[in-house]
Amino acid sequence: MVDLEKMRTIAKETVSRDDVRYLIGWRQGTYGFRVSPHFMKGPEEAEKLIFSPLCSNNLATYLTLTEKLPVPRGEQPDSRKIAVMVKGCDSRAVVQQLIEKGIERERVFVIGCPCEGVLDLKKVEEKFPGILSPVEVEWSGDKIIFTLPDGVKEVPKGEVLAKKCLSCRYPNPVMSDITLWDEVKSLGDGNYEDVKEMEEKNPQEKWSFWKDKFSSCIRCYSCRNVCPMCYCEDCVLDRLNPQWINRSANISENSAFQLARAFHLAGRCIECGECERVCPVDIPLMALNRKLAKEVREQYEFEPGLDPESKPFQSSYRPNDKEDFIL
Amino acid sequence: MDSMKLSKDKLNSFVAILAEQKQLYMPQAEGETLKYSPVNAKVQPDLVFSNTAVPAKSVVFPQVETLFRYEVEKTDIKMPAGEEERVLLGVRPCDARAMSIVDNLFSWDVDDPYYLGKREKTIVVGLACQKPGVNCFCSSVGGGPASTEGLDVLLTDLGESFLVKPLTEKGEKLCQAAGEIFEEASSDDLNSAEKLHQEAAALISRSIETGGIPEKLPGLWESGIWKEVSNACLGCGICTFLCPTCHCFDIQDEIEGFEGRRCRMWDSCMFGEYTLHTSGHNPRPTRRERTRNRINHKYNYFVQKFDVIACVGCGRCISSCPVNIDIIEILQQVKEAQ
Amino acid sequence: MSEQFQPNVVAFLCNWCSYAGADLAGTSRIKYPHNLNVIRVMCSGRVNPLFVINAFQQGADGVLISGCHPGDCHYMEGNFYARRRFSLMNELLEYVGVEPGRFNMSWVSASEGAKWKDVVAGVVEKAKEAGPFDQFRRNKINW
Amino acid sequence: MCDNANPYVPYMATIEDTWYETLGDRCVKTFKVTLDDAAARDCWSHKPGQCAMVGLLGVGESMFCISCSPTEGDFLRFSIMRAGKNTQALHEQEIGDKITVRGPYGNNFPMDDWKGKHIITIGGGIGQAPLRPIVEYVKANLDQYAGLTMIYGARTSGDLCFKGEFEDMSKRDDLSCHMTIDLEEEGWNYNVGFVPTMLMDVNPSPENAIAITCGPPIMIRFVLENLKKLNFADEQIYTTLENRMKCGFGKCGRCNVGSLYVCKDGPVFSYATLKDVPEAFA
Repeated sequence: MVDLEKMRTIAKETVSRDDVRYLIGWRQGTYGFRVSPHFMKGPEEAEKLIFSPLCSNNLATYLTLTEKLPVPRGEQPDSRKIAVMVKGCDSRAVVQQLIEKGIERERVFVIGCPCEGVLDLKKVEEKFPGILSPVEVEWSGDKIIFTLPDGVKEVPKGEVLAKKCLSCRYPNPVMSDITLWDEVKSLGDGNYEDVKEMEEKNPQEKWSFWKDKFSSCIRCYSCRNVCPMCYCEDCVLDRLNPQWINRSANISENSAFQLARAFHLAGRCIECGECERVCPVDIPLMALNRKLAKEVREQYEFEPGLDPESKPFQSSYRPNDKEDFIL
Repeated sequence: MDSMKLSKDKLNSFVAILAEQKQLYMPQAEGETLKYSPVNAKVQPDLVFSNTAVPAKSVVFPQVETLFRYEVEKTDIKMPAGEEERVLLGVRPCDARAMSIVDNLFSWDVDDPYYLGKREKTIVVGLACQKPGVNCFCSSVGGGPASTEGLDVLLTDLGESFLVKPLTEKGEKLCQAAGEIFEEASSDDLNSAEKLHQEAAALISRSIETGGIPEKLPGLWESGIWKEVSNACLGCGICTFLCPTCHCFDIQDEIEGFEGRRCRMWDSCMFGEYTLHTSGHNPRPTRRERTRNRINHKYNYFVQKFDVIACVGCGRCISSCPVNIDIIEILQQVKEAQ
Repeated sequence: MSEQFQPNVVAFLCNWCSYAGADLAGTSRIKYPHNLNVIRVMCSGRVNPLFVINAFQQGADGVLISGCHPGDCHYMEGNFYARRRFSLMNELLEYVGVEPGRFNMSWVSASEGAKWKDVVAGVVEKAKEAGPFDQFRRNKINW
Repeated sequence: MCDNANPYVPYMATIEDTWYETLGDRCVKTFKVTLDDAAARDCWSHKPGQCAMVGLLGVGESMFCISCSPTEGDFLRFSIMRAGKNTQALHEQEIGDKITVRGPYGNNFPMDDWKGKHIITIGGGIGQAPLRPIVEYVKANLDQYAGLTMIYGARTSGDLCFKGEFEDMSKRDDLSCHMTIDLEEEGWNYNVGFVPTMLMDVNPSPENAIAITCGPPIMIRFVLENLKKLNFADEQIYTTLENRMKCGFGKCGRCNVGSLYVCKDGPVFSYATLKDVPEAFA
């Protein structure tokens, strides 16, 4: 069960430690069902922290997103830890960053929050439109309880939960320095029914589906920036020399961008679904990521973001990897 | 020219008349995304929506636009074909107002032939807003749900019919061309339109008193609020690409076989690469400086240059931000900061 | 089209095996289709997935990556990485609607001139069958 | 640009002459170009301090300062350091090749207002390029100015641009010319030391003088400090800024420092203007 009191107490303790720079958690957003990442600097901010089915942001992103400015001459780099609150999926992002040496273990303090699934805001805001005042939302068994301005509403989980959560196998952090409450049962079996359905279509059907989706891309790169695994300092999309993908937004360049983005996550995507959540034009990005995740899992029995000691998928191999497609 | 009335069952024929005369642009769903796209006379008009995801600026300032073409290793420069006459139907007053704000920039000092060329040949038929979204705050920045700035014709949905109000010469001509399908509007119609406008204005639930903000911003340059409000920022381009007044662009060359073009495309001040020097030096190295620039550009620099806030309060940047960075909240903090 | 469609196939050949194999096919006067644009790379492991995407963007109707047989890599393990990478690439391309057979990978050693001929013939045949690639070709969109 | 011309469409220009100023990884090559179109040549008039967009069709364009004074003749000079995609491609061009030029953009050094004053240029590395037009302009009208002092430095003697010109100038007794390099070098007969230090050694009088500085940001910072120590007023100090630019005439939005567009309101600013612009020295 979510215990906000305990969460705030631990947050206070953590952020007061000498070796912790700040803590990244969630806070109530500015309106309606929105939640915002909160960067907590001192214990007095503990009351702002929340944990609810609205906390979909994957905070592990900020571990690699924060710009590293050059340290002024004569000063020491700040080597204190960054404390971060993680759900099950987010913890896999942290592990994968550790596998890739994107972050150092001794620079992070991981606070685990077992999670019973987060909401799909699009579904929620469609169900309860036009709500401005902040709403409290809680888990209650297989229901979600909304405390709306005009009363309390119970909604079955299946109606409002994010798609990724309905088949989630890792609701509990796979790695943490401290776990805030009891582990929860996993919601799904991690099936790939949706992927299989797409696989069965013929090339024309597949392309007409993706053509539609790719052509609406406006290249805001939100999917790239929100991804905890997208942290190359020099991204191929920003490079001019060589310029593999033109800046123009059209079906050709957008497809190239989306394929490159998805492929870059092959064997790395931990299926937190953030890319799909943030997309302002509703491209089903997870369908691409999940296709690759499925192949990696089924053909190579590999899952990213579970064992910090494992080797990255694409920089390892087995001599007997499948090669039936090779001529 | 006086206001007229268009019965809703004649909307289809109105659309057909417009589409025959000029290239008609209307909000169309591309997947689940509403944006302005060219349509033909047979389109079934659907004007019931709060606002499009992509603003109407995309018609006069497209995401990608060819500046000129050339052949590789040759020196002749070929200009793109001239602009077609266009009509935009269903534009919300905030988007139209944004166009008139951006006009300032593109006609400042040097005229921008591409933007102004499109703008001059575009007739904007607006539809007064009756269902403001949760994050609309147009009335705080000088607009309103029935603002007419930037519009050539304003439609108001009266239920069974539209009240059609031509506002400019261009708009009058357009209405005259479709003259026969209109009915005369009674004073009752005018009154009920006025009442609907007021009701819509009352529905706007968010607001901010913007007076004093432009004057206050310069003093907050080194303030801690910029770090505070940009902590959660992802540095993506949603807020700027979907902003109806954001007008910054990049210019690039593209080559296809032996043909090439120089084109411009939307760019975002939230991208690190936007200001990056070739030397590797970046005058705006972190999201803090970029956020500060974005707010200052809209609420300070633009005001200094053109005496108008470069924000129309459409609320898109608030609704679409993946991490709930809320421009009203930032402005509130600016007001409260010492 | 009165004439039969002649596809444009881009082939990335590893310097040590497949390029030598293609060379051998040439010096042995083995006839094979001429629709191939060969790009020599040092190792099949050097081929960046973006090369493949870009080849399709710039007008390839088919792509072939060819390297040493597993275990024979001049750099010990380059082709093992390539195998993993492009097996997934193949899946991804098919998933978005690129016809099966447009993207190919083969192992051809320096002594397999005859196999090279068969591989090329097969790849060109498949590309012919699939027809011109136009899914995300650049093609001066909105110029 | 000619009136009524599309401001995005460049003029074609031919490279008349080209030579290397410095060698190495980030070498500087100077291009002397003339516009192909006679009408374009007629409407082109630039002043010291202005910039132009130089590029190649199929590659792109970047903003460079025009490094010659209009008093030198009916041509343009650009001194370009090889750094990115565009400059690499430009460096590959030879005599007779075509490049594109549009401009001139920005404001200029107020050479007329400075008449009768002592002009002091303080440059570092490639930062001498925008100062060179001043030097040439004053040299051509030496009777109208009270004098010309040049301080120019680079890391090594190999990094000094326009070295031949400086050597010639240092032989003249109507000009005061000071060259310096950061570290001692064999065969180097001029000064050794950083530019800001050199400035203190030269110790120019602020009376009836104008100091213009351009160079790496760190140098500018110390030069400004030292000029203040030498009692130069803010209005007597000028510098020229450069930012990433795309259009050159205040539309694309990226070159702003505070509310000023470098391409329109600049690139030449007096320190009196800039000291209140928070982003100027970022």
